Amino acid sequence: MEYYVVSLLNGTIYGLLLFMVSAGLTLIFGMMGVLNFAHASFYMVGAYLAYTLQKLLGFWPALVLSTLLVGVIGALVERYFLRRVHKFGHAHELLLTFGISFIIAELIKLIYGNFPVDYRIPKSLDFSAFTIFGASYPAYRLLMGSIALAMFALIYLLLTRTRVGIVVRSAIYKPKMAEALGHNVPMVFMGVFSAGAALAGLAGAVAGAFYTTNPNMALELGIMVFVVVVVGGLGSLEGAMLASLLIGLITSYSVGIDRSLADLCALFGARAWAEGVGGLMTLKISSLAATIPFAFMLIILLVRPSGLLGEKE
Amino acid sequence: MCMRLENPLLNVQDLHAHYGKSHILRGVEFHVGKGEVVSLLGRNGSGRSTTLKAVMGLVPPTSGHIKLDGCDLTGARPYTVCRAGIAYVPEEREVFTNLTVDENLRMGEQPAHDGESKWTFDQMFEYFPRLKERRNTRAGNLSGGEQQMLTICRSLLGNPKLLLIDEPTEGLAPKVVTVVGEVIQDIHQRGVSIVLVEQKLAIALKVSTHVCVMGHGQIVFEGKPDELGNNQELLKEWLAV
Amino acid sequence: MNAPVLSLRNVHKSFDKAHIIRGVDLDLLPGERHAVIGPNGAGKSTLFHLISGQFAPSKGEILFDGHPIQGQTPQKINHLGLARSFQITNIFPRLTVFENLRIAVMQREGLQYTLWKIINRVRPVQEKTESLLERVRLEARRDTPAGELSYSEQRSLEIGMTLASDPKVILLDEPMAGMSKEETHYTISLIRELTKGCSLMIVEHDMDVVFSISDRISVLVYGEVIATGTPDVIRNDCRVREAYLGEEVCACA
Amino acid sequence: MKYVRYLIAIAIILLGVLPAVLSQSLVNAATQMLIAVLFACAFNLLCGQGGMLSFGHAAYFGVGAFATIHAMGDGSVAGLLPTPMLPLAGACAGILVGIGAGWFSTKRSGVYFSMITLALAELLHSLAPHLKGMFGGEAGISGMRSPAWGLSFGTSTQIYYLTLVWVLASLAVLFLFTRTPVGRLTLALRENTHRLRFLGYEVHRLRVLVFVISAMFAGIAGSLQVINNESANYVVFDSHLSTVVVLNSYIGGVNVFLGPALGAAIMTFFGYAVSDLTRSWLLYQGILFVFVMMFLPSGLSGLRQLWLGVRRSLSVSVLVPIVAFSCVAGLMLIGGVIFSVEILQRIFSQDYQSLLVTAGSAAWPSVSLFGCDWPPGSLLTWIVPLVLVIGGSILVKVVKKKFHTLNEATATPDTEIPLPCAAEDLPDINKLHHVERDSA
Repeated sequence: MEYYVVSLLNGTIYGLLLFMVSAGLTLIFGMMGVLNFAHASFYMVGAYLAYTLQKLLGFWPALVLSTLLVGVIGALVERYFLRRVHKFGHAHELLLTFGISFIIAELIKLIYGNFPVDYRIPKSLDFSAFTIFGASYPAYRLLMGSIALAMFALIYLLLTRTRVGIVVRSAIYKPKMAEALGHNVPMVFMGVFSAGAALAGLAGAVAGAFYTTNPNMALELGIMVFVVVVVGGLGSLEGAMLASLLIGLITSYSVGIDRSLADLCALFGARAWAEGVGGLMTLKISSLAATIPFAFMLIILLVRPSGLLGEKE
Repeated sequence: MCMRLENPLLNVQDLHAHYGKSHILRGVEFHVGKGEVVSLLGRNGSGRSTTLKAVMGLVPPTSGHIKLDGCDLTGARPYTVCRAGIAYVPEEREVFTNLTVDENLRMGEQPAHDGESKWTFDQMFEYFPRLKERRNTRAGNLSGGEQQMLTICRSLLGNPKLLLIDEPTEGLAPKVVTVVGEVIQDIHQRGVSIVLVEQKLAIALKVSTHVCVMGHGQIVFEGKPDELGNNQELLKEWLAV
Repeated sequence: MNAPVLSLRNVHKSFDKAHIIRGVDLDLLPGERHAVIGPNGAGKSTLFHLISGQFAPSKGEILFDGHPIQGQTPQKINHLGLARSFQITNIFPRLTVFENLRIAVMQREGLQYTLWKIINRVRPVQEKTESLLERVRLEARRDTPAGELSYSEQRSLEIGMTLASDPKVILLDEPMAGMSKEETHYTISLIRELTKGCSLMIVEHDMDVVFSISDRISVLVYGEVIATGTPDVIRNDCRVREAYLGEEVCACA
Repeated sequence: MKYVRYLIAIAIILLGVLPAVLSQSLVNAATQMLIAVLFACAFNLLCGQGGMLSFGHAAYFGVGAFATIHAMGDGSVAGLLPTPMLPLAGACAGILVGIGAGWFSTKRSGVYFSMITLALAELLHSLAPHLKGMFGGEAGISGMRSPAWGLSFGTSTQIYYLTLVWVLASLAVLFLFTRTPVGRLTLALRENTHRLRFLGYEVHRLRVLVFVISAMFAGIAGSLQVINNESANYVVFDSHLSTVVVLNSYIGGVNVFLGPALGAAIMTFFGYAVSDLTRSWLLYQGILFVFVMMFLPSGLSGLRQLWLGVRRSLSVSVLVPIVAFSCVAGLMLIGGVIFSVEILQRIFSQDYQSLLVTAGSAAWPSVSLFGCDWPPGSLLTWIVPLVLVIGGSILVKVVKKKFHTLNEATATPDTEIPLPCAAEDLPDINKLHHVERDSA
């Protein structure tokens, strides 16, 4: 019971975090057809900026400032890099963002070194929120969850209740028509790109303190975000939410399962054979936690190639 | 071609446009005066829709000039063209299927050029009571005719000086076709100039003050509707009637 | 009467709520040139997509040589001997003209997975490609990337690719759209010449073309065939005039 | 094209006599370059020719490597294959894994394909350390080359020749592949899969086939790496390798058969040559890549095309000053970038940072770079790169303008730059072509 409840909590919070990063990616893809490879790099930049700034300003101001700064970086990338290669096609744009993500990672290594930095939760936030089944549950996790939820609520309200939101939603599917109705769509693109980057930056600033802040964090999360997007269906915000939560939960539950395929074979009386085979058969699910989302993605690809909520091809 | 007007509202001169390698517009010239309804007629592939798109900035012209009220709009981005006072009703209708009727209308709102808004939400709903009933439905769930009305309303809310309408009756039931024809006439009476691309000759002749026939990317005839209606040869050669 | 080579029986197609094709019956006889005309939005392109396997019909049967083909993949239908061209030019833009045609030819020669032959040395393919190149009158443009051809040349190339597999039935979707008058004349003669011996179904808006090229014409309006017949019959059919003019020209049921 | 043949013959002879004139470590570097060349060409079969951009090609390189280490034996256990034949093990592993991975990833195209290849590679990367038997865990597996066919394979020269033979043979096969029916269809896959379907081809099967062949040659490259190192570690699955092959191929240019080879050779050589001088080589590689993507979409090998195009319309006497100015501008920019990166790298280095701590509040100590001392607090230090970069940019603008006016004067039409792997853009282009088309 304890395991289920705690895993549910952890998984949901991790899923929400994934969503914070994938939301921007999905929106940008829907609008511009650009799969921004550097999106997860913004997550990393957010973490490092917050780490640097919190030493000078304290935790909360650093959180805000780093989010804003990452948003500015996003806007610059869109304006001065992406827009210029637009004429060469989407593959080219993808490659360019790929190169930018590479440069960002190398710059981080150059400035902060090729190892994790000591970015920690501030003392004032490092307490337990409640005890559950005798174990204390860190308040910071809840904080991360609530920031993600607040973000989600904010995006949702922004998109559904404001005129800007309407323009963004229409431009996702029909950018040309939106522009023909007098809306400065290139500007909207830049805004969404920047906001998406800022969101990823905020996620990084918040999560970096809890998990680790190292030069590989962009790649690790980036790949997971891609899995989210493939599973959810590219361009679908709802799909991204669903897939994020699913993958968050799957990851968090699989960490605690100490069983292997051999145990499954035991049901058919084939344990001895399975153990003889070894390798994958005797590997515990818990040690495969990092792998399972990928397997999940392959299954989705088999049964629903366009993703859970993606449009049918 | 005779100069009909001293100061046309829209003036298109020697307009050329390409899609990739194919030369679609080969020197289109026409103008629209204040309070006129000009129909562009012609067969499929003659460049009518492309002309509208080029005026709207959706297709970049390779050469030529587009002027609205003397202000040069050649090669301008679509939002600039719209803000200058041209609204566009595309052939594919392009309603935002994921938005509600209300949200679709709000997408079209633009401040009027002379300060006072000629078209309001209420007026639209008065015009098409059907839309009011369905204002919170997703536009994707509307019928073809309703979508067409929505598109027209959406563009009117931008308070345009000039309205470009591409094939408004396409794929609509005959009854609705008649309604759309009446709406166009009504809009015209309220002082909006119109460029209409229409396949159904009868409607085009009925609502327009001037007609232009296009063929192979050029204007091959310009004149009054009845001049065209009586010219069997023209009709046969360029309109396949 | 010969048995039709292609026949549609009560074919329907709906996209979500839109009922685009509402019960089409159509026969294509061996060796005939059959035009499908109709106002915009009547569903002519959709009809071609249904026949060629791009979409599956919601209801009804499509028989090719007496065998049902509805809902099969495009490549399967192509294997049976039905080839189509596209309204939107659909070629391999960065490959040369020769290469474009050769790729179309290779399929018929069964070289789809061949890794052990140098293509330049496969005589039948080379010869067929050369002759095809000649037939579509593009010899002079042999080594030009297809994307750099003029529009009408691209259309010629596209028709050539359609012919490469020696199909029994050819579907041409608006081959003259966007052409100048001279180009149109040129393409008409080309199509006449090239489609000898096979059945042709063509969608076209240029009535000169339609009336000069076709043996029979079908008129499609709101997803239904309202008339089929020889050009003369169609020309004098009042329902057809009504559909085109948008008003009641004559009193008819 | 005769002279190309001579060039290739000369290149092969040069490669043949190389070990006689080079030092031991340079021979090693040459071996590395050859491996990188083969890997890049294998990658480009899929990407440049087939239009399928893979971000996870290290996976097939890696399985080739591990298959080889298992087939190699470790001195106590005899190998399965004689040393010169070991790459066959890599090829087989590449084929087997390629079939599985290819079948999955080619189900989707465009960016989805890229994401799936990335995820598949990451799957292997995350799985590998847990499968000790197969991948040796954190420590990896080591083996030992056994003598065969009267050769000891103990010296780096012998390994060089072994690698050379395999790489040249593979490149020859890859080149011949482009002349086969499937080779031609590969290009068609990149151009327009939609049309291919309507010509009666099974697109998915073709894609898998191309994927498998590409994986096979990547496996051979991995194999050669293992023969050279006598060990394999799961780190080979790291995304770094996949990234580098993309970077190298595009820097070289994916539109020309040997473009990626050029890129891989140059980049590997520079990586080797400057690894003692700077720790920021990867950063330069990334900057170069982005630069190429922005301003030279067809890569370094595209320069030749550009030159030929320009030569046709402009005379040499006009071109010489332009080229000269471009070179100066380029050098200034490169100088500016290198200066900035290097000085930043030194300031942020751990040594310097700890120096700062000990120095306390005193002024920041100078940094030595290019034989001079540069005080970080001084304006002069920062003016140098600023002047270089701004000066270079202005020069670039001037040259561009001059070039433009010259071009206009001779009135040649703008040559369109071909898109790399733009197959998936087709739906969009189609959308644009809605010229008065039937709705529905």
